[in-house]
Amino acid sequence: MEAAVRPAWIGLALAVLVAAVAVQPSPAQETVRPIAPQDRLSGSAFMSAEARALQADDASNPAMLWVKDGEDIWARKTGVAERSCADCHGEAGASMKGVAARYPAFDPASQKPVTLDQRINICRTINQKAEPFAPESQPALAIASYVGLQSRGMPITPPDDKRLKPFLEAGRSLFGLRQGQLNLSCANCHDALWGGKLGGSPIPQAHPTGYPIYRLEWQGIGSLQRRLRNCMTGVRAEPFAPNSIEFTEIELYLAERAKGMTVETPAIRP
Amino acid sequence: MGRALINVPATAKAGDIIEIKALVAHVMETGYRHEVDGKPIPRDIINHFTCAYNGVVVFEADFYPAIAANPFLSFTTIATETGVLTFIWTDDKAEKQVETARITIT
Amino acid sequence: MSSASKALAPALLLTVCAISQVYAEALRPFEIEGDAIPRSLTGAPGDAARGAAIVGNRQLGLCVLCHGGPFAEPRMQGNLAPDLTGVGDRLSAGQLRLRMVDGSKINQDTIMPSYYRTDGLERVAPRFRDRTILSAEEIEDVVAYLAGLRN
Amino acid sequence: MPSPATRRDVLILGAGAAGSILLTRPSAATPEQMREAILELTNGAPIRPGKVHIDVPPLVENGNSVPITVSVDSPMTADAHVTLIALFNEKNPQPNVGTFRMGPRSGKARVATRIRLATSQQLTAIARLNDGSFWSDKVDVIVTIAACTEDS
Repeated sequence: MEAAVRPAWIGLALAVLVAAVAVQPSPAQETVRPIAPQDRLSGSAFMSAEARALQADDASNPAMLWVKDGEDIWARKTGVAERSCADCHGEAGASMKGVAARYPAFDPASQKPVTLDQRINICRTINQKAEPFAPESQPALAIASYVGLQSRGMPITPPDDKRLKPFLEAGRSLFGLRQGQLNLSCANCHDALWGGKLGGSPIPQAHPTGYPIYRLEWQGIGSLQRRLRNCMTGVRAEPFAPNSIEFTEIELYLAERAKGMTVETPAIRP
Repeated sequence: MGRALINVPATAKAGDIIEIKALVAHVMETGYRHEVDGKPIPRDIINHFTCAYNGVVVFEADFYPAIAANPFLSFTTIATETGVLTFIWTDDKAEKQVETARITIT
Repeated sequence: MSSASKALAPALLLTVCAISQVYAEALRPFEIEGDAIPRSLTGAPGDAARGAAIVGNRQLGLCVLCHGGPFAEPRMQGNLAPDLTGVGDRLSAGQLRLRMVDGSKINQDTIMPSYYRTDGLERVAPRFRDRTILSAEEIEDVVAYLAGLRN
Repeated sequence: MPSPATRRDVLILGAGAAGSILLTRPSAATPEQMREAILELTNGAPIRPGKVHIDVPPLVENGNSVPITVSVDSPMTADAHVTLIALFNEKNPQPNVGTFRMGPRSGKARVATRIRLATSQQLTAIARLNDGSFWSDKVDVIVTIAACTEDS
């Protein structure tokens, strides 16, 4: 991007022969202005009418295949405890209503925020005495889709929990941190340039309204962390580890940023 | 094979044209892709689909690798009598997935 | 569910070889004068035809992800950065060179990656660490091509 | 074949399938191969333009899953109906996309599915009627490439 030359800088540069090794700008923690609440748009607003139609019709939305698997997992007894999700939580339609809209949430045991996926695994480990689901595994995505569906149409409601505050702020910083060989932050694209075209594709605002999503690119369903990993590898950064605290912090900030927006799970995205 | 989702109206009047939607979980591996080490990934697609209405085939499809993963079909049939619609997907390994849906004629 | 979704764990450990080459060579010294690097990084002029190919390659030059211009497939060009049509009328070779080498020298808030810089970057993926986006030769090729884009 | 990523020279991506996958540019079908595949269906009978209608977005954001509906003007009676609709493409690795058989019990000559398009290209749909005649429609589709693909 070209920009106006700064006169003061020119004078300095003229005087100095700069060797490449001396070129040393500090990594920028940018102050890109966040999107005003009334200007926020779901990723579905940026996709084609066909993709929106696919999301709107449960009979043709392929993500519903995972939701149905999740429904089975909910009812199936498992683990040493021989207990199903339903044995404790009853009807998901009642007990899980609004739950996905409130994650990540603070976990008192670990004194850290946990994502919904992590919460499900904590439940499996402690209450069902079963092995946790592997990140991005079919059952992990299936149960997350099923639980997520129970919040469809509800507003994203991050918990008002003081203990989350430092993690939320860390997530905000990460969102603004320029990363990777291409030296771009999340905010560079998704706060400052949303609606613009990157290689012909519109840049959405990056609101986590529909996860897990069925991405046409993936030809399958995937988690928010998988999508974040895509972005990080896209700017040639080293992605955070699955279930790392950094990813949870970013998820926390994204939830706060999307507060009040409507849950669409399971969404379709290109 | 995978899970299937069938959408058929539970009831219809005789003579109604009803829309049927059928979605099945399948990777639809094309046979044109390779692992990083160059090893080809063998083709694994659903190659055939039939829909029978009380035993009579009313719709049939041949799929090629250009059909998207998790194949979707929407087609129509005339509601004639109360009974069962049977859906059969057959893949390259000759495995069959069979699903049924009841329809009541009012 | 099909095998499509069973084995994603290995998919998370992907490596990429979309880039034709990566460069770990030592950076060549260069001189900034004003808002330009007047002299070729290699000491030789670049090849405009090769430069055109680099600009048009979404994985190598990356240019068309953000810039439009007189390139193939207009529908797949970005619009996040100035259109490069006729850029040779507006900027000299030296100005183009500095904007490619390290545009942050001109505007520290620019979103344009620095194509010939390896320091001051965060969390660079291991296979790109200490490597520039393009080699000195490739930058000269692109400069030669862009400088020739006249209205 | 299926991914628009095959437009690139060499690229690795997860593609939602198992493990790391190398996508190289496979040899694409050609318009000539498409003509041969159509000839196989028609056995040389003439194909007339008309009656058939392809409904597909002219510009698709991802070639992995392109919704398409093919319908044919036909009363779908015992005397006059469509027996088959076949869909062809000219630039995927093979020219056939899908073949759909129907009859008077279908009520309507209409089928919808989702297909893969390796690149921008022309699609041809051919309908065979019970009187042995063939009718067709053609449509051009532009496939854009997602900028942020898995690990690209």
